[in-house]
Amino acid sequence: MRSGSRVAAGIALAMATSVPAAAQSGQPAPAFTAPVISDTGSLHGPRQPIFFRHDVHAGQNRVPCLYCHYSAAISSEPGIPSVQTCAGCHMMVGGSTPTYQAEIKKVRDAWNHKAPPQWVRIHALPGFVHFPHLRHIKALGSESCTTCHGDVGHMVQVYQVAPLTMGWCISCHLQKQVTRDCLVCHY
Amino acid sequence: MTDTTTARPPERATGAMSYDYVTRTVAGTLGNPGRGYYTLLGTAVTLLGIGILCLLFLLRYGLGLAGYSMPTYWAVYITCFVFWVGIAHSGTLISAILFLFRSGWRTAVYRVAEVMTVFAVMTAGLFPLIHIGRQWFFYWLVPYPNERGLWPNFKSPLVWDEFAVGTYFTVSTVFLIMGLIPDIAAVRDVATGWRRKLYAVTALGWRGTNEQWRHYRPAYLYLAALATPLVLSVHSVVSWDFAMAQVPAWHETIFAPYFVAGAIYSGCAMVITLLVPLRKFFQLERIVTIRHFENLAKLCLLTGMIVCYAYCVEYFVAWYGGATPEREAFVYRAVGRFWWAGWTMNVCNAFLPWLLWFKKVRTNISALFVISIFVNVGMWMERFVIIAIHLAGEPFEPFVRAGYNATWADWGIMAGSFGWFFMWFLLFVKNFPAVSVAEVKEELAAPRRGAARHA
Amino acid sequence: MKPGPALAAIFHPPPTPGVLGVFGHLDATVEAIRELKRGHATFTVYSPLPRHELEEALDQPVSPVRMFTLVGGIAGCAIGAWLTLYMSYDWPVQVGGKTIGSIPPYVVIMFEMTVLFGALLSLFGVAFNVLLAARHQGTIAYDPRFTNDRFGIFVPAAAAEAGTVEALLKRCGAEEVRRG
Amino acid sequence: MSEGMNRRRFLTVLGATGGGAAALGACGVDPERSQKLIPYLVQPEDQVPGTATWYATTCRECPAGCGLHAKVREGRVIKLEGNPESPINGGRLCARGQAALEGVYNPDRLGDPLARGVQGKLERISWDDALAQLHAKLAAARGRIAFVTGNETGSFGDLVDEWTKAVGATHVTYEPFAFEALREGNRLAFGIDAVPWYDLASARYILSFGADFLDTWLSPVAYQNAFARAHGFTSGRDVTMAKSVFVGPRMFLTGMNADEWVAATPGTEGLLALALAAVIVEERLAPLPADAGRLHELLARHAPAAVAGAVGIDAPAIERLAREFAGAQGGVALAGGMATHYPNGAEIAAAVNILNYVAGAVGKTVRFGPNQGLARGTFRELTDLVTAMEAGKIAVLLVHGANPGHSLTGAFWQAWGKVAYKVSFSSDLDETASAADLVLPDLHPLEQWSDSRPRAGVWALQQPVMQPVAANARPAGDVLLTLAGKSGTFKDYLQTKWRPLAERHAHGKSFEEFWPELLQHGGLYVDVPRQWVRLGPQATELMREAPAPPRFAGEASDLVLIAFPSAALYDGRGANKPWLQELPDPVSKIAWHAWVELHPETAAKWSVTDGDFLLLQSPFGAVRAPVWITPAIRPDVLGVPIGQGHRAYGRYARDRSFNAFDLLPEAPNAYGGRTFAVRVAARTTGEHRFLASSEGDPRGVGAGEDIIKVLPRATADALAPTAHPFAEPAPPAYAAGALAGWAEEQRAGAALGNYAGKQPRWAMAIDLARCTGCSACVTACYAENNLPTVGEELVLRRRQMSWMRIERYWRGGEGRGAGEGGEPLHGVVTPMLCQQCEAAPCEPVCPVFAAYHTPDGLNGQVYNRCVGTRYCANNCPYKVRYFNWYNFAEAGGEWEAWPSPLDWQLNPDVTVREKGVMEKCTFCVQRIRGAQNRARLEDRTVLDGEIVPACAQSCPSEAIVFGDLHDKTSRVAQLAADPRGYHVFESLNTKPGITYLARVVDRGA
Repeated sequence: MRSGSRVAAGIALAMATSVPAAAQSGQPAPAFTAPVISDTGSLHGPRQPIFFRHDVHAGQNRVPCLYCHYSAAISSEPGIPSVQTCAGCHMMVGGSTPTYQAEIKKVRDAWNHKAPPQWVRIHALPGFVHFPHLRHIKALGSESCTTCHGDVGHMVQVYQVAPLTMGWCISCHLQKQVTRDCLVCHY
Repeated sequence: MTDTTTARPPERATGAMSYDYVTRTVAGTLGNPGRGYYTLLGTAVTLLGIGILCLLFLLRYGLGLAGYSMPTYWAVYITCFVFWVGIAHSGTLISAILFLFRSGWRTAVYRVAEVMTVFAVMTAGLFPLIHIGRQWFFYWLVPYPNERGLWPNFKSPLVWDEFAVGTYFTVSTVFLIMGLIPDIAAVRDVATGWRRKLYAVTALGWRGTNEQWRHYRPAYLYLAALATPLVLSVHSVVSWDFAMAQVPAWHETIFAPYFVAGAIYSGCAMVITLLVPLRKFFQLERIVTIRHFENLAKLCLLTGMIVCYAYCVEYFVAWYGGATPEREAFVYRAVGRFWWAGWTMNVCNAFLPWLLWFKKVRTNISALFVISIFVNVGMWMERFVIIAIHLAGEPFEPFVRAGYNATWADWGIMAGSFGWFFMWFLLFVKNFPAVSVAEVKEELAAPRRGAARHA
Repeated sequence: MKPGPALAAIFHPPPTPGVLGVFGHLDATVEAIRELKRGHATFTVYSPLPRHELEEALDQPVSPVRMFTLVGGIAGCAIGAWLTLYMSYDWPVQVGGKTIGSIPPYVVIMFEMTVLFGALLSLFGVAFNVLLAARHQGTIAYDPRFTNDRFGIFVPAAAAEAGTVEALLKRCGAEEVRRG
Repeated sequence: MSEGMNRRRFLTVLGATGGGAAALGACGVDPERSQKLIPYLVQPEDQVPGTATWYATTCRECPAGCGLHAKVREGRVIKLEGNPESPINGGRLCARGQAALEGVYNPDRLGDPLARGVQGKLERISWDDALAQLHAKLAAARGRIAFVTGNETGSFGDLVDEWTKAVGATHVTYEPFAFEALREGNRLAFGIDAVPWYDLASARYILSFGADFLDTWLSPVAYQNAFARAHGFTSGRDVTMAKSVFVGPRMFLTGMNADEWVAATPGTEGLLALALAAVIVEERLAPLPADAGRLHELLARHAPAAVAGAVGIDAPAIERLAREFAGAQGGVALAGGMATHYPNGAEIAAAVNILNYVAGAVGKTVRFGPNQGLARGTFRELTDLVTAMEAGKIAVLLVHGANPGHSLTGAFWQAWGKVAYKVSFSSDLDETASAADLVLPDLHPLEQWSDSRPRAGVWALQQPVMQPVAANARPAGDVLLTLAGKSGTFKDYLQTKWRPLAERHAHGKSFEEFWPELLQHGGLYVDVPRQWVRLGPQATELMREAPAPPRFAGEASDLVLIAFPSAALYDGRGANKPWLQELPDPVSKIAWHAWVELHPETAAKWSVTDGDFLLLQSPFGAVRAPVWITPAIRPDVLGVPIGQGHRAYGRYARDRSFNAFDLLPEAPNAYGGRTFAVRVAARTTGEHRFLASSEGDPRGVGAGEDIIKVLPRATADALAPTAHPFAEPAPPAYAAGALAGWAEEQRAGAALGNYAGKQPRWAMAIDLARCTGCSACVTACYAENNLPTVGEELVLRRRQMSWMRIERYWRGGEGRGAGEGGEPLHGVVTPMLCQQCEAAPCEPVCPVFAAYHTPDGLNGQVYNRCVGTRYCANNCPYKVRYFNWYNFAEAGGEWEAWPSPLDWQLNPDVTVREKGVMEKCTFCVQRIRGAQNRARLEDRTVLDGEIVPACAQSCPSEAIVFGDLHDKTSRVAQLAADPRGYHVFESLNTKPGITYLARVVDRGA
């Protein structure tokens, strides 16, 4: 809770400072501008080896989720984007601010030294639960990731929003009037 | 303890007992345990320790440590469960049913029987928890509101079991406590020291006022009235664990009455087993007399005959019914690999009770004691045969027929259960009146003017 | 341990003045009761065991405990029915091709619940009524022998008429009479 | 559910293929939160996380060379299935083939090169040092080098040849079962040294002289499939069901599935064949070939009357067989297995050829042309090599793909000592490798490039389907190329070999275009012109002096011991794979141990029972073997399986039971093959051991009449399409109405929530006329559903977890489990798995709904809800529920089933069950869900046949059909309505989802 509220405060602050800056520079302000983070220590969620900003990629630059997590739509597993995927862009995109550049350098190093980063897992189901991503995206649409993963596009650092408990799954299945058969997920 | 409670009244030990004699004799059973008592208690606790040790191994490594093997998925643990539930039955029978029948002789023995009941159910209740594969999830059988929105399956005889045994434990405990209150009050008024305080609390302020008796009596009656169908239902439900299954030699309509009779049979036997030494150590010869033993023996005889009949019917139906698997199952019981178990059960439960037709035997304490032991063994064996042996001799699927060998894990935990039971029992009899004071007095002639005064 | 004032109020009502007679004989007690019933409204009889003679002599109204038992039983049965049926239909799961809410197996549960709640409420009934009784009796004299081999009668009486009561009890054959 | 072993683990090890980061051990109750996710560095474009990729390659577990489809998830091969395009196995795969996975992931696999150190121990060594060392030795030993390989029919063989030629070495091909007798027999009869292709599928009468083609002979999967097509019964088809007869001293799996077992005296099969030929010629039962006249008088010498005594079959029976055989128009006679392992094996093979010839089978069902790829390597070559070694003529010996140290236990080892420098390419420390001076671990066939030519016209390609598990191992091909000083890898060499081939068949495509196609199809398959053959002069010789019954080595007694390849372990190469060790032998049902088979009479004579040890002594050695009493063997014959008794070869194989090779002669016989029959003296030892059998206890298992129904051919033919002979008698009129009403009520009351609406009813049909009991399905189930192997001790306690159980009962004859009198002895088999009952007894008794009925008619088992009361298992009349007595997934635990890296094979789509829960078959529900997901993605419904459970997929005889019973057009629905259809224990009214189709037996007239 506490750190959460502080994040909110931080975001608000950052918006206040950044938006006018955007306004001055002629072009229309983007729908959402990722905040500038001064104190990463106080961010919600686990710290990742590379400070990857979903809010920058998915939020500000409107990169669709399925661009990187492409297999979520066609497979049961979403997989983790390969370093190549990152490098693909970041060989050119160097980052606007020194902090960005520092992080992007990590990506390039990972690519050059063939040492993929070890991301900290956030969303995990126990092994006896099978969650076919493809069916859910098929049913709810490619924008529906937020239903379970929260509004990642506005998260500075990703953290778990939904409890991902069985009761939580069931409530949605009931509401959407889809099956509650045990062997749909447990086998 | 001080002398006041233990001092025997000076009067002659013959002739009619006085109220005072009863009070003091019963009070005399409490306190100052001797070396013998501690040895017994020690043994019980040791056994319990062994059981707990085995259980810890079981929890760590899994049920594989026990002797199970496909298709024998149930064995010693469930046998013990049924055995102990069975033991529990005579208690409520004697205290409730005989109470309704107004048979006075029960007053001297029903407390022991009831105590036995409560602790036996306590013991029995442990086994279903021990025998399941993931003991740490036992509470999933209980209908409690949970995040997943799941409920237990009320069609499963195991859930019936859980309700039946749970109810039985609660009700028999309530019944025991009800009976105890006036007696605790009685010993309270003759006790001193810390016991006096203990009884003062546990007597719940009983003084035997007309108001108290006025509410107490009917309540006791209703409890008896409720407990009577309960006692019959509980073992029926237990028997349905088997009768509801398709396994030949389980799937029998006779099971409910057969099991209830068997339960009472084993219960009475156990009462005798416990009462004989108890009477001796506590010098209750005048309160618990041969007459009481003979009546218990008669109960044994009756139920024993029913059990004997049930055995015959089982075999008859197996033959007459013409279902091959059923037939095979009973051939297997008689001459199969576990014939010894089958015959132990037949001899102990079906043949021995015939001795009880003779008054000589019924009135011979030591004879009764021996017989009661045999019946206990026999009844355990009966459950073992029904459960383990008939599963091992799976008649439907010849290809998986297998043997069964119990292991240290089975015996250890079984021994533990005996330790657990006797520990509680021993603790109880030394600290609370093991014989009803008030009700025994009801059997005595009330002192009247004109009548000779005692003391 | 120190009981709170409220508890103290329940368990230790203010002492009631009166006369306590100790009887060694049942018939004497019965006679005394008969005598008392003519004059005195309320008095308390102690006995170490329930005796029908005493009950007849006192002929008190039937205890309300049976109502508790009845209500408990019915409630239990209802709870059993609700438990089984509601839970079956809340998340319908089919087993063995049987009806979701099939009554026969549920009867067992209903029965057990009937007995359980019946018993528990009876117990509660006794406790409740006895406590109530004790409450309006107030704290009265008692003798440890009453749970052993003596009967006793306590008649609440102000100092004024205490004498007459004493006489009455003595006349009926009380072994000893004292004021409490 | 110990997450350590489930699909999560795969996500964590993704990196291992890309970034090279090691897998993080993840065990315990809920390691998820603390887990790290390691992405690929470069995502292989053909891999989608969570979706399997399939690669076509070739099986190398035996010389049959079946085509494979390897299922790869997240860079791990997790399942092997047959390649439907392969003309060999047509999409099917045997148990041994599927167990190749446990070769890849074997915990005892070698990672690094080893060399004998100073104190004579094998020690790790770098590749450079190893190769340098080898170079030196080879240079020194020029001309005195020998290279022993297994049956290499492809480019690797060529490479070895080239290399050996270059360095003046000898190349010896050694397979313990090299079918020398067949080749010699064909040379004798037709003057052609090859093994033909037998067209069983179109045969109308299959007469097998010892050839256990369902089991280990030549190409088991191919022949079993063909056998099922020919011998399977289809109601209503006019020409249906070829009769099958098996001749041999022991009833092999093939004998159990034959309609008739002819227990001829060992070694007289040839006589019998000639006698049959004689009758055919005598009575002109078949359009005789031109030169038949010449045969007439020759064959007359072997008239039934003349040979009856020796063969031990009375003359009329022989004549009957002959008439049936010829009368069938298009029978095939096979010589193989035991019949070709006698000293006179070649003659027998030749005699059978003659029979085929006079019956006009040659060229029809016996096809030369598409010959088996076994054209080289005889036992004699090896024994010659051994002599050379003994004589010190060999300085350096290289061994690849063979383990002579196990199959040759006497002279070979002395000779071995005489060789200065021994090099092994084995990737496991088998007997030979562990005694070598240098071990250069090869990659597993599934990890490297290669090819093979299992049959003329079939060029099977072999490609790596995953990164090597043993990262530091090197393909033997590459090593050989470096030794030869050639540049490039073996893949390049392979391609150069394929270029000319491609040019011929590419139809104008460039090699670069054609190569990927080849990889997709798993190779190149072309038709081969058949080769016409005539009876050669030697055949006449053969017929002139009758092939006398053989004299078996050893005079100790009149008991002949036959040693035969184990169905699961073959020649012993399967012994290090727990799946195969735990797979009950199709005939004996014994796992984890070898045994000696005794006829009940013999057993009674010696008063021994199952498990008593016998000391068997042959002139060549002695073993102690536990007895297994079976009626399916001649009283004067003892049988022992080959394959156990390893002295090395990893934890699963080492010091297990006895090695049957110890009893066998090590000198080649007349035709240069090895003799697998010898006289033995048997002595009781008083020792006893329980045999880990999946069969019931000594009480006797009966004949399983309620479980396996058998129809005589005539009855089956007569069945009307609408008949239902096995249906339970309908309820009486007065009850019918009530019952119908009740059932209706139940259905109404049960249809609620999920259960309302149209649902499929998944069901299965198992045709017992096709099922042979080969047990391929069992291993398939192990592989697909993460079934733990529990080890011998627990199998003895009957705690094996095999969801699919093949039941085998003896019927007829005398001896144990003797069935209905008069009938000849025969074995019947059936797969027993969860019947997915509609009114399942197991469901209502579960207190927590862990066992329940899914809307689509499955008998669901929710592992994570199960508390393990085991009531369901008690109440299941089929006894197909299995309990996790221990935590088989606990890493390092006493009962660990998947010591790393075996756990990498686990199917990520299936939960690994925890200790204390019940588990069972659910028709591979993960495959059902997978198909449904795919269908949903493509906005269509699931098609019939789209979902194939692992067992059905692997079944070589296509006996198992799966589908939706509600869809009346589905195959399963049609089969369920078949007159032969029945339900096991129908009287219990469980309404099973599995319909068995009664077996049909053709007892002849």
